[in-house]
Amino acid sequence: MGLVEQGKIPKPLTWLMNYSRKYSLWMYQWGLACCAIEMGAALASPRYDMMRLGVIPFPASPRQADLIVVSGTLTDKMAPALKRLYEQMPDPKYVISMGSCANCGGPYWDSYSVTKGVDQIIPVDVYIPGCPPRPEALLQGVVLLQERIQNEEMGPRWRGEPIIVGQPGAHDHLPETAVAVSSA
Amino acid sequence: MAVTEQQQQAFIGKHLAEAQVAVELQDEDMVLNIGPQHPATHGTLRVVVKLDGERVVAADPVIGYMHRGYEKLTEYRSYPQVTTLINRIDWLSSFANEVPFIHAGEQIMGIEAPPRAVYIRTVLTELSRIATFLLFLGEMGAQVGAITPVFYGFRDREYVLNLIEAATGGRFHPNFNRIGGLKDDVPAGWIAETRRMMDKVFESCDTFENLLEGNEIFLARTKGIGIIPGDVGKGYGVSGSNLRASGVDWDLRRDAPYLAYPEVDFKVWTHPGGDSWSRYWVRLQETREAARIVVDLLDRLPSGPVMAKVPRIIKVPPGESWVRVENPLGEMGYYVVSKGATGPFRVKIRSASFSNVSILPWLLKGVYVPDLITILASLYFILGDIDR
Amino acid sequence: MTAAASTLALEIPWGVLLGAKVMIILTLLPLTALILGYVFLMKMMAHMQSRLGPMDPGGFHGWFQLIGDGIKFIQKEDVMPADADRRVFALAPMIILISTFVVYAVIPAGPRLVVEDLEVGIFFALAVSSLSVIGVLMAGWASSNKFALLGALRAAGQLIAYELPLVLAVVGVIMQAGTMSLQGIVGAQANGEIFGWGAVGNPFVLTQAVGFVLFLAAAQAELTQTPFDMPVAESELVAGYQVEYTGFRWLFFQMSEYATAFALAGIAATLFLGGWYVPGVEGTAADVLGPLVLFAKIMAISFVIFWVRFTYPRFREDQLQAMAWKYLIPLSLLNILVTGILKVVF
Amino acid sequence: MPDDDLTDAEEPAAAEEPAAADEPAAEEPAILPEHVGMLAKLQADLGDALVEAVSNHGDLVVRVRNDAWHAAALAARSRLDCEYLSFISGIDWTSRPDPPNWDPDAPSSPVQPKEVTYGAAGSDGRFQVFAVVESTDDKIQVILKTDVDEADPHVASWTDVYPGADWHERECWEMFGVRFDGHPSLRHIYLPGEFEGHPLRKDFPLLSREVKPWPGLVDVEAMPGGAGEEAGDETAEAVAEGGE
Repeated sequence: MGLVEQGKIPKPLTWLMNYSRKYSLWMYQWGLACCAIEMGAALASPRYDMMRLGVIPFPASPRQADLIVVSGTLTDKMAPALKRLYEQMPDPKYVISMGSCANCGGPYWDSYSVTKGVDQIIPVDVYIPGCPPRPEALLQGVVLLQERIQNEEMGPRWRGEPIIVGQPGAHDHLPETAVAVSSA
Repeated sequence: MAVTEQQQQAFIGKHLAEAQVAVELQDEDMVLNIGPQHPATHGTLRVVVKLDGERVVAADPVIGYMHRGYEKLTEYRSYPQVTTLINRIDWLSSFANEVPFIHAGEQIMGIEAPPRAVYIRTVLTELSRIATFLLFLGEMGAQVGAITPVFYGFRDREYVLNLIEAATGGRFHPNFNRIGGLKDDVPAGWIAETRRMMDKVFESCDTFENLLEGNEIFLARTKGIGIIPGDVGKGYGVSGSNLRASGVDWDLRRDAPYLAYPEVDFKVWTHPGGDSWSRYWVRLQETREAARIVVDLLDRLPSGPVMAKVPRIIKVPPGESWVRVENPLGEMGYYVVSKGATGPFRVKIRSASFSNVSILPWLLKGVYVPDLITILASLYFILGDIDR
Repeated sequence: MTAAASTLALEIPWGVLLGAKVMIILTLLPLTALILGYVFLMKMMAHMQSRLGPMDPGGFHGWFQLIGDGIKFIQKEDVMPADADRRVFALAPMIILISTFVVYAVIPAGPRLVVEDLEVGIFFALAVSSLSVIGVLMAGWASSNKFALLGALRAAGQLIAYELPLVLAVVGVIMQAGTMSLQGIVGAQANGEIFGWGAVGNPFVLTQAVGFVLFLAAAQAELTQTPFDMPVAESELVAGYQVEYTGFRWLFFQMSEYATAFALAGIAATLFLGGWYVPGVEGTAADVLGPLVLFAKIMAISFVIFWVRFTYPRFREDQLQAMAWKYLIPLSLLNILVTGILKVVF
Repeated sequence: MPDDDLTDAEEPAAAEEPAAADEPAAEEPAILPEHVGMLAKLQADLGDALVEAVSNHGDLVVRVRNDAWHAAALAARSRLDCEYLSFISGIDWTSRPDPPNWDPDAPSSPVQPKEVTYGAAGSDGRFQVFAVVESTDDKIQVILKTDVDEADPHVASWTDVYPGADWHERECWEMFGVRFDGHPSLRHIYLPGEFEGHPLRKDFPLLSREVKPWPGLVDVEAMPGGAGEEAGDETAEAVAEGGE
């Protein structure tokens, strides 16, 4: 393990491990509002069929999940539950924030009970704009996340350091689009 | 079904005494916290149940995890902005949400939408009903353990969403209604396409019927489970298909006519059972009926404009209006109070699911945990519609 | 490999031989789980639901999906709930895996292709496969989670209730074959006659059709698959007794679930469909063809198991118990009775 | 909607005048013929506790005295056979204090008139509780209203008449701070237990609005070739749609 933490593992092994993680995104569906239905459509509708990309929507328990898609409006009452659930997930874990509400509060920006953005509670890897985003948008979000995972370095991940998008150095190799959309 | 007043009062009294203490309980009973995020609650409902083995002794639904403060937000928004917002109350049938609010505005302003707009509104309302119910039919299977129907539900729903998208430009939240009519006419070829798709809807209804109706296990899981007597349901304000499944012959489309429903001949389906199976069955029939209404209306779609003459900036004169309609989930109403500004003064949103779910403490007493799931699925609520 | 191991048994020290056998099963176990999981869970289910299932992983029809899952689960953080009974929590998936592991040892895949041809093979297989109940109970209890506990108790009740029809369904076969050795049962079917006509042997499915159906139903329950999946019912108990497991421990659960499905399908194929036997093929040729034939039969049976799984809703706990005690067990007893009478008469 | 005529739209203006606590029909909003019978039945039970009644857009609106709220429910239920409870809610008739940065000219910021006016059937104070009950057999509905004291807002609970009133009253208590006497447990229903204030009171501020009245305005671009009120309105609507 020491070798991994120093980032000294052979390239093919890193590739294989990243490749496995990339195509084995067991997804916990944190369906909250309208976006949850579009997420459901992306998963269950044969037209979108997110399973094609290796996103497996089976786990009903966060303990077995790698990816959590927060889709919909997060309220202040719900926020502690989300935080707790995120902490229940084992590392390495990824978060997709789907829809305007999850990104920033969306149409409820002035509400007294809505949390203005999931990223106030948990770190987010990919933001998907839209109200609600079409299922295709979620598919693209997943693809962007997969690109990131493929290019991930094992060292920081195993040391438990947060991966920060846009930080100079660590993720310069990412495709332009990934950084642009994921930090949009 | 015959429950006397006295019996009902007894039920209610008992429930009120017990349901409240569900959270603080003795040690011997197991308290299970289902939700707020649980596969069965399709959304963020939380049910705290006191268990004796697998039997529910008391249940206390905790709502509000999706409360977004709609009624407050509407006070800060202009009429078009409110229309945008209220699409997202019952997100499965957004178009149907808009209609009563627009009606309330039109009523206070004394405007009538042109007949073509009224017809198209009716068609789109029924289409959103079909989309909602198709998802229900699939979801119901999934909740009792059959995974496949939900995929069929999503697949067939997609056809209907396509139609809504083609007409309104919005797949999910059309925001197509304006005070005085519609934003646009339907595109060319849409009517023929809709007719064709209605055939698909009939087909998929048959599929669901074949998949689940003849299935012994499905019947065993739903028949006699979660019986709502009509009288009790009315007292709780249960409405829509849930109430019709309890044998109450009450459909606002027929009994408080609005849109083009008076001009359509349709059947109001009821079932005397009151159990989960009846609710499933009634919705299945209503899906077919909705498709029939759509076909019928399309045959007689009048020509003409789709927008009445209204000022560019909508200012609704002082007044108040209460409009309720038969949404897919039940009775949805808006009590709009206007003081003559560009935005409403107060909007009370009466949403169907809130009342439908308020019966849960009464209904869940004494059922098994698996039945709890069946009941939740068959009541069919949308969290946004409960919490607003 | 197995053939080599068996024929060369005399020259190889006992320890090495045991090691080789363990290695063989250790490779077979995840491999079979992979095949079932990929073919049925990923692809067949998707196609039944008019979808495609995994396509991207690996490039060709998502063949890499489950391998990737395996490698990923090994990389995951190993979380143990703070209140968990740590030792029991860690041991539970092992016990379940071992119970499956041992069943593999007695299923014959050819005349010489069997790890251990026990005299009481079928008895042994069913006995060890029921060990998994203990693992399930341990998992549910140690997780210190109410959903897990409910799931484990449901599972225990269910597995015990369905162990009985499973064994009773087999009794008919044992009576007809006159032996408890799985090789013996294959032989009995190969040489058996139906009404005096023995050209294709007598796969017991012909004479023990009721037993076959009972066995499949009980096996479905043993596997906690729909319609008997109350213990892991997603819409009720989240994931039942597995709810707190992460990473490779959970992988063990999944692996043993599919490996057990494979093993039970293997037993069913051996008991009722004639096992590895191909009419007219003997000796080394049977050792080559046998595994293939057995595999085909296993896949056919698994197909039925998973078909039911993806189609049916699930029973309620009480309905499930009623099904076992009111229908399956009396029916299997009747089956034994009739078999006994026919055995005496003919 | 289609069966409404233009004259209906005028009537609220009349009802808006300061409430007089005498019998209705003094003004033009006459009781519709189909409501006369219903009103008479209620009148028989409630007597002079029935303060005012009007027909508003085809609905019968009845205002009762605060102490007769429970009797009104019983009367509606037994006399009119209104077994179905649609909802119970409240209204705060005062005008909202505008936030500090509020721009009254921005088309997206509706400005309510400052003077306090009351709706159909009038009111004599800040808070009102109103409810809709329906009869599913006779296909009729009644809107019941009652005034609530501003200093000590309370009214009788309906939970023993309509079981569904439980949640509606909890909601009304949470939103307006109106206590319902006899309600088994007035707990928070939507908001977390530690939430302070009653959001639907007009003086409850939306903090985001205080900071920034309308964030969408920064995105507004001048419409090509269009200036003035029309273009401005269109833009605002476009912003509302695009931004949400």
